This record gives sequence, C-alpha cells and structure tokens, in this order.
Amino acid sequence: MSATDLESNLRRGMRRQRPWLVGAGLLITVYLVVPMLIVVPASFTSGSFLQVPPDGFSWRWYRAVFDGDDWTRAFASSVRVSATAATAAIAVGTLAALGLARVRRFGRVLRPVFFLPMVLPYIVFALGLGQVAIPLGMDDTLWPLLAGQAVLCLPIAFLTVAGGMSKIDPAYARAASSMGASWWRTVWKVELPLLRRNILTGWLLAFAFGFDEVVLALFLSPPGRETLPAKLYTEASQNVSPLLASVSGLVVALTVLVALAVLVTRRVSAGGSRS
Amino acid sequence: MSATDLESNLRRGMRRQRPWLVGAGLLITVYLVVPMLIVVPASFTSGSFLQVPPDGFSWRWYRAVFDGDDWTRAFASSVRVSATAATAAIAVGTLAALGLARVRRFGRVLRPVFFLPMVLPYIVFALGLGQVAIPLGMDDTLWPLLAGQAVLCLPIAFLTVAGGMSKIDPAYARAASSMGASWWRTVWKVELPLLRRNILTGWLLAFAFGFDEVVLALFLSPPGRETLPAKLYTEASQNVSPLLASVSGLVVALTVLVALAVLVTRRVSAGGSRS
Amino acid sequence: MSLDVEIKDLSLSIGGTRILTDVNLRVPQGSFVTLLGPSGSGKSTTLNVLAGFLTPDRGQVLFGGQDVKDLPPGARQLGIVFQNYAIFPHMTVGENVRFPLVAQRIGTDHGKRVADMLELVKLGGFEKRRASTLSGGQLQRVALARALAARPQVLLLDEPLSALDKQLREAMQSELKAIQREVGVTTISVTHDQAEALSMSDLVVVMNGGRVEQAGTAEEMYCRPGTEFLARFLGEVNLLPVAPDGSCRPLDVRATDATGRLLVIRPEDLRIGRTDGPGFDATVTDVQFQGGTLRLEVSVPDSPLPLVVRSSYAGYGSVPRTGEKVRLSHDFSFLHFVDPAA
Amino acid sequence: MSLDVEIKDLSLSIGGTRILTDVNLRVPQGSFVTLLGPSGSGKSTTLNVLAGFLTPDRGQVLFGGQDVKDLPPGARQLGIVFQNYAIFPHMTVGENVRFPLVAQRIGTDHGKRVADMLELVKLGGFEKRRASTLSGGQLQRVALARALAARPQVLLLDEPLSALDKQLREAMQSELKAIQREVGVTTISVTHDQAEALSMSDLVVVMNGGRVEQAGTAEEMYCRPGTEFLARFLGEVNLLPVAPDGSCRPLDVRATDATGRLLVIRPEDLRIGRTDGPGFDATVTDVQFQGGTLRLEVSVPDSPLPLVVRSSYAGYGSVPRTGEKVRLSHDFSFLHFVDPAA
Repeated sequence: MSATDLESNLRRGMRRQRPWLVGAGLLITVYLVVPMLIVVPASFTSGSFLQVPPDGFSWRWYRAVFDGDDWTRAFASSVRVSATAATAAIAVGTLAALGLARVRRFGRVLRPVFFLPMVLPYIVFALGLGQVAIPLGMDDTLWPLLAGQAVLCLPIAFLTVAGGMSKIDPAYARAASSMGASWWRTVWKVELPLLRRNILTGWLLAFAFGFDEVVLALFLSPPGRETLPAKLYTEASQNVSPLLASVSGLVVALTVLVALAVLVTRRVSAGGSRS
Repeated sequence: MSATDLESNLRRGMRRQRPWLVGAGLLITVYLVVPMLIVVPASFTSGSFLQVPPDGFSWRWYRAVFDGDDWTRAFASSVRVSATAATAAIAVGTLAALGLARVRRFGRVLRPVFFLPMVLPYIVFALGLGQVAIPLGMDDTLWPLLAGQAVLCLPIAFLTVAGGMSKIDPAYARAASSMGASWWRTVWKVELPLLRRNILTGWLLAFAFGFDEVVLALFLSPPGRETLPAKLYTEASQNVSPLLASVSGLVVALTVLVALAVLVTRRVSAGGSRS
Repeated sequence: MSLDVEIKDLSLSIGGTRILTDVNLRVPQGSFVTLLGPSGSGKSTTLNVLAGFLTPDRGQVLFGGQDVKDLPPGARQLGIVFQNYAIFPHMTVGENVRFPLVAQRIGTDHGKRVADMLELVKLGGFEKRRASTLSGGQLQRVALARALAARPQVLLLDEPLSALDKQLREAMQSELKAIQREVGVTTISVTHDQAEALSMSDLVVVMNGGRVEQAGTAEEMYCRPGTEFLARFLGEVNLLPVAPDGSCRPLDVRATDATGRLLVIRPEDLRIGRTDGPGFDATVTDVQFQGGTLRLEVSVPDSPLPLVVRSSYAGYGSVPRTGEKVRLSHDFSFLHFVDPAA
Repeated sequence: MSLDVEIKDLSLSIGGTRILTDVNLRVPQGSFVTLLGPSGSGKSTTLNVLAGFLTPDRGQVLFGGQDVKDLPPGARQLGIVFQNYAIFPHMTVGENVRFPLVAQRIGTDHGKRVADMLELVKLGGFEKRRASTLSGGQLQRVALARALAARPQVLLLDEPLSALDKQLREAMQSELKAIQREVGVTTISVTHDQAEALSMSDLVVVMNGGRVEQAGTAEEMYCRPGTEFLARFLGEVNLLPVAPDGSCRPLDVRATDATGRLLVIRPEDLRIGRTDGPGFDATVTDVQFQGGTLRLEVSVPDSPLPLVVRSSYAGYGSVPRTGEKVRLSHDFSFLHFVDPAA
C-alpha cells in the first residue's frame, strides 16, 4: 500500500462526518456544467429559432454547418492559429520553467510576470498589437494574432510545465551536473524527459484556450481568415439562429475531447509516478 | 539558515553555467510587457489620432476620460460586477477546495471540472446564460453577467485556495477531529485561518480577471450598465481614438496595482511561513 | 479514568491489498505498549484504526470493553501525539492546549487546566508563545500537553520522538515515560526505533506483514524470541543450526531434542580472549568501534558464516585487529532455539 | 587515481548568516572521512562546497594540492551519492550508470564498465531494470555504481544510508566500507548517525556551529574528547566536576592537577554489583532494557545528578529493579578531563 492510498483512505474515513462539504462540491460541479447542458440541446431544435426548450429534435442545424464552406474554413483557421500559438507558448513556457527553476530567488520575483496575461486587459493588448503591426507592415497577416494568442496561452503552458518542474527533485539536475553533463545535456536527457507529460498537457490546454479566444481574434483576424469564435461572435451579434448553437455544440464536443485527452495524459502520468 | 535558502543558493551556484536559460527567461518577460509599453505611451499623445510613436505629450486624453460621466459610470459598473463575482467565486472556490481535499480520490476526478471554465467557449457560455435568463425573467438584470463572471473566475479562485490547501498538513484536520472538533469548527478555527492569505490573493486575482472580461460583458450587460471593457470594445470597433488608449492606460495601472497587492500578500505569506 | 484496550480479530484491506490480518492485542489499563515493526508491517494502520481514522473490514476495537468501531475519532476520548506534532501554527501554545477543552466543552476553568498541563510538560509560562517560535523538543511537549489536556482514556503516540535529534530523543524517552506513569493513561505507541520500544514499553508488540508476530516484555522478546524473524529483527543475532546428532558447531553444546532448529546466540553472549584463554580458535575478520562497545566479526573453522561478537571496549585490554587470532568462549545461562523460517 | 583533499580556512555566509567559519580539514589519499555533527553544524554545507555547488567566501579547496575553487562540479572528477540517490527515474539502471561515462566522454567500452560497476555493487545483470522497480537498498547500490563509474578521484556521500531501514543500514555499512577499500577512492561522507560515523570511518570530523570541533579516529574521539560538547555529543557520558581539593566525589579519585575540570566517565566504565561487593553505595532510579545492554540511572549520596551506568545484560545476574540498593565500582585504565563549556 502506498502512502497516498493510506492518506486517501484516512480522508475517506473523515468523509462520513462531512457530507456538507462534499455536497457543496457536487453542487458547484453541476453549476459549471449547466450552461453547457442548455446550449447543446437547443442546437438540436427542428424549428427556426434558438429557444429553450428546443422545438423537436433534428440534425438540421448540424447539417447546415457543413453545407456551406465558410464554417469549415473558420474551423480550419482556428485550428491552425491555436495549434501554432499553443506550440509557441509551450516552447516558451517550457524554457521559462526550466530557466526560472535555476534562479529560484530571482524566479520568485519573475514568476508573477507569467500571471500578467491572465489579468491583461485583452482589448488593450489587442489594440497594442494592432498598433505595433502597422509600422511592421504585418497588419494584414496572421502574425499579430498568433503572437497575441501565444502570449495569452503562455500562463497556462508555463504553469503546467512549472508545476511538473516543481515536483522534480532538484537533486537530479545537481547529480547530472556533478557527473559532467553540460546544462544542455541535463535539460535534454534528464529534465525534458521527466516533463514530457506536463508538456503534452500544457499544449492541449493552451490549444483549447486559444481555440476559444474571441477578443484578439476579432481585432486581429485578417479579412477572410477569421477564426471560428470570431465568426460565431459576428453572427451572434447579428441574429441568434440555432446554427450558432450547433456550432457551439461542436466546439463543446471538441473541448470535451481535449479535456479527456488531458485527463488521460494526467492519469497515465500519475500511474507512472506511482509504480 | 533555512533549507530554502540553502536550496536557493545551491541553484544560484549552478547559474553561472546556464546564462542561456536565464536569458531566455528575461526575453520572455520583455515580450510580455512590450504590448503594454506600446499602448500606454500612445495614450499621452497630444494629437487626435492613436499612433506609435505618440505625437507629443499631453494629459489631454486622460482629462477627456473624466470629463464625461459615461466612462466613470462604466468604471463603477465594472468594479461592482467584478467585486461581486470575485466574492462569489472565492466563496465557492474555497468551499470546493475544502470539500475536495476531504475526498481526495474522488477529488482527483472532480478537479479537472474546475479547469473547465478556462477552456469553456465564452460565446457559447454567454449564449447559454442569455437563454437561461429569458425564461427566468432576468434578461434585463445584472444577474446573468454576475453568475457568468463568477463561473469564469472560479478556476483562478479555486486554484489559489487549493494550492494553499495542498500545503496544509492534513494532520491538522485529523488532529482537530480527534480532539472532538466538529467539521465546522475544524474549518472555521483551523483551516480557514491557515488559508486566509490564499483567499485574499485568490480574490484579488479573480477581481482583476473579471474586471478585464469582455465577451460576457458584451452579451449580458443590461443596456446603460455596460462594464468598462464592454464600452471599450464598442468604442474601439467604431473608431480608434487616443481616448481608448488613455482608458486602457488607467486599466493597466489598476491591474498593476492589484498585481502588486497580490505580490505583497504572497511576500508576507512567504515571510510568515518561513519564520 | 484510564481504560484497557483490546483489539479482536482485526482485518483491513485498502484498495484490494490486505493490510491487517487477524490482529489481536490486549493493552492492560494504564500500561505503555509499543507497536514495533518494519515499514509496511501494519503498525501505523493499527494505530489509525484505534484512532478511528480507518474503519476495519472485520473485528472489534474495545475501549474498556465497549466497542468503539462506530464512534468518530472525536468521541473516543483519545489523546493523539502526531508524528510531526500537528501543532496549529496560527495559534499560541495556550490556544493549542485549550483546543480540545473548548471543542469537547470540558470543564470551565480552561486557563487553570492549560497552565497545569504546560507545567506537567515543563513548559510553564509558555501560554502566549507562538507555536512557530518553538524548537522541535518544545513542540513535542506542547503536543503531549494538548493530547492529555482533555483527560483522555487512551493516549496514542505516532512515532513520537522520530523528529528529534538523538540527544533530545534519549532525554525525552525517560521524560515521556515518567509523564505517562504520573498521568496513568493507557498508552499505545508506534515506532520503528527499537531502542525506544525496548526502553520505554511495558509491553512490546512486534508486527510483521500485517500480523502480530509476538507480544511480550522487552526482555522476553529479546531473550526468548519465538520466531527466526523476531530473533533477527530485534538486535543482532547469531543463529547456529543444530546438526542431526544434536551438536551445534563450533560451540560445545549438545541439544539432541532440538535437531534442525536454530540456536539463538546474541553477540554479547560470546566472549573474546587472548589465544591462551579458554574456548575455541577464531580469526577476527572485521572490527567496528561503536563507542563503548566493539562489534567484531570472527570466522570460525567450522562455521560457514562469520559470528558477530559484541564486547565491551574495556574487556579485551586493547582493540583486536583484523586478521588477529583470538579465542572465543561463550557465557549463557540457558539455551534458546527457534524454528528456521520457511 | 585517488587524491588527498584539503580544506583551508574555509568561510561561507549565506544571506548574511555565517554558516562556516575557518574550517580546516585534511583527508589523506584513499581514506574514509566522516563529517558528523548536529543539524545546522555546517557539515552538509561543507560537502556542498567540496562538490562545487556552493562557492565559499574565503579559503581554499585543494584536490591533490590543486585549488578547485573555480572548477564547476562536473570538472572536479567527483562521484557523489545523494541523500535520496537521485537515480534518474526515466532511465534503466544501465543508462544511469552509463550517464557519467557518456557525459564526460570517458573510454569507449561503456557496456563493459557498466557491467563491472554493477558487479562491484552486487547488481550484476540489472542493466535493463527500470529504476522505478528497485528497492531502497538497490537504489543505494545503483547510486554508488554510478558515482564510481567514471573513476572519480574523490567520492562524496551525503547521508548515504539514512533512507534505509535499520537492518539494511547495518548490512550496507560493512559493504560500503569494503567497496570503498577495494576501489581505494578518497571518500568524504556526511552523516548525523553516530554509529555509522564511528564504525565506518578512518577519521571522524565533528563539526559544531560551523566550525570543526575535533578530528581524529573514532576511538580517540570517544575516549579522549577535547571539549565538553564532544564528550556529550558522542555517546552518553557522566561528567564529574573535580573539587578544589582534587577529589572527585563519589569516586575515590584524586586529581589535584585538574581542579575545576570535568572527569569524563563513560557509562560502561562503571560496574554495578551486589551490595556486598566493592565500591560505594548507590540506589537504582531508572532501568532501561536496551537489548543486550542495560542502561541504569543510579543516584549517589554525594552527587547532585544521577550517574548513568551501562552494563551487559548478563553481568549482574538478574535485572536490578528501580529502588534497589547496589554497589557501584569503576574500572578505567586512565583518567581523562575536559574543560567545562563556557
């Protein structure tokens, strides 16, 4: 029996006294999931208006999504943008996590900087990027959007990798260096292999986050290459058709798939470290 | 000398071999801060157009913000909405952190649910909330927006408190319960006091996040009570005046203040636990 | 005030793994019992069942004859000293010790009781001190005062001294035992430290693989271990197989009724002397100075394994060297045998 | 192959706190030296300076006469066994042991060297095993094999046995020492375990408050401690003040040239006997059975503090009881005094 199992059972033993807190936890879960449970059924309406409860069941609005090619183009554009941004974010976030772990005291000061994008005023950021893009002649390209989304994904990517990093015994790096390994070999042969599951999880989370991002996409998408959320927003501010709900349903399905993938990698990772 | 100090010095000793990684860390910091450094100076232009570099220096556009009362009203509305949402989020997040810590094995399954809002398609969520609000007769009130923002702030609030919770020796709760304390006394007298700095930090982060949120605000703000980011967005999609930059500058200043407050509470907390 | 504790046929599985199997244990009222065993032997699990943090699959836990299985930890009238003390860091020493009194609504003059308890553990006047300003030894005392404050019927100690330095640990052993005797509370302690178990306990219970291997006084356990595991687990031992003819080389021992069993010889039962002394020839193969005693390994022509000898530093006159020829004699008042482990 | 190590006037402050003060140390080529001390004494810091993980403020670190202060850890030709072994969990045993060979581009036939090293630590054939499938004792062996693979000039051990169970720890002590002797590498170990330090080391260095308190062989340190701290730190001790007239109650000792100093009497220097024996009267106040030895505290009319006596279990015939009257005699071949601590 591992210590974790014992620990978990000890807590389970306490549970019987505390159904209140558990109940609260379950309620919160429901609260988080409810909005999803409203939009998705509404997308199966057979009527012409988005309403709760839906008016009959049909795949009508899902077929409509795939009828024209504008939605699929937006979907492809979204995938391309968020995959690129997630890759950039995870690369930078991993480097940062590796670097900051080596300068811990200084790192403690720098760390909050990585939370900045979480509290960054998105509109201000989008305006700033737009302004920078003009003199650089990039205002009609995907670069400003990519750069912006990469920044916004950075906290999620960095935190995931840094979380893994903080669980790696610093003695590993010290051991490698004492055996004559260069910093590069230490990173490549020791630290990155130990972090690989965190890196995968971080990428998936960053991708999911970028895929749903609206504000930058609206300000910075070049004409004709707008992302799915940007198109959704534009459509939604004009008229609320069930088509929006069906697109939303697809987005939710994709998000859930990514979330499941994250769960699986974490499960595998937890299993690996337990054995 | 504490173990942490030694650890930090051991890492410092390794630094000399790894200027590369440290350099990368610094570059990333610059990259994050640069967009801010563009928008804020632009707001001090004395000209009539938003441009980089700014055309001379003046407080003109800052005065303009406070001249009319529409911006200050939007600001007040934002503060009210995000303070309420942050309070709700921290209350729920704290309850959840306390509850999930007690059902660890089950909690491991539930935990990812709290990441959901981070990957939630905002537009879908906003549409869902809007749809729920209509039959409840709340579509003209602040309630849907408050509820929505509280959900979006939840991960940040939960993670901050749960992070603190995971550092609290579970023996404290076991000790309290073995001494005859009810679960309520254990929470109130032992766990909440130990978590109070995490709760404060979580509230500040949730507030800063909610303050900058655009999408829900656009969809769910009742007419005449739109929040600052919503107003910014509406103005920005019509014309890009330096007024936007000056408002943005104020928002950034506020955000930095909140971030500093977070830093101070963390510093104090770190100091307290070290002594 | 104090109750006897009994565990009957206790079994417990966690996540499909059997942790405890038919554990039986009787702890007389007011006595000090230590559960000792290698890690994974189930001693901590047993303590957690007694505390009420774990619910057994089968079996009974009786406090004074009453089954407490369905009572939550807080209703069992227990005092527990946790391994890392679990002193609430945001409270003063006084508030910590007062906690069980307030939680269980015991008595009215809490100030007096807190002062008395702190006096008992020699921390009189520490009421206002923050827990975070205390040393490890002081935390240990506060934990003991807090555990005893509500006049528990049973005191549980989870590796109570393992977080202390060697010097402090030895000083606290006597003191903890003295306080326990003064208060008279039935005490069950869990430890992996043999010296602590042997020196503090009225009764030692050795656990192995989720079962009780043997229970008895420290002397019984050390001098008359019931199994090979026990003989090897407590201290060092030489186990000499008894040949079919009853001889037990290299000793001049005859034990025809114990053929096939193992003779238990403790290192301090063997004497080492100059080559002109009594006994039989041996060659020193290893010498370890252990402060006050010498631990020697000697090889004997007839024995495949080296014998371990522990002798007082003063005994031999000078320290023998590796390779030196010596004479080995033995000195025991009774012969004890165990069956070889399967 | 192996180098002598010398530390000269080493001083180090971290965050404004002085950790090491004028540490001087000479480790002869091929010897096994243990740094021993209470926590916070600076022994781990000294090891980290030797490893190159910390840079001293002042002083020299010489390997074979060459100052290595400016060499990074990887260039010092060190082998280090870390406290928790730091065996890379994502590699096999073989890959772990090969790591320093590849990193330092040593030799060509890595497979042979890895196999040899695993043979040395009795893990032959374990190359393909995952580190995560090994037991604590096996991890310890892999760590040792990896540390020795690149033929280091100096081997550093950071609490090498502290993560092991008592039984395994004692078995590994002999084995580790044997491997060190076979390889002949200069070895510096840090430990807080006195038994480990005394039994394994050619030289014990006791540190206290960032300074070297005393260095010497285990016997020197135990029998002739230079300071009161050292006498109390290593094992138990009775310290009897010498009166102005040179007497040293309750013993019949005269030491007119040591007035004001403290006579060092180890518990095993005292003998306990029946009341009709030689010596002086004493009353047993505490008895602890420690397995093989008895630790007694006896009160003596003339001494304010009780005396600690350690006697073989067999010596007295039966175990004395608390309150029993006994006769105490002593038996030492020389008198040793220390100055009382300021």
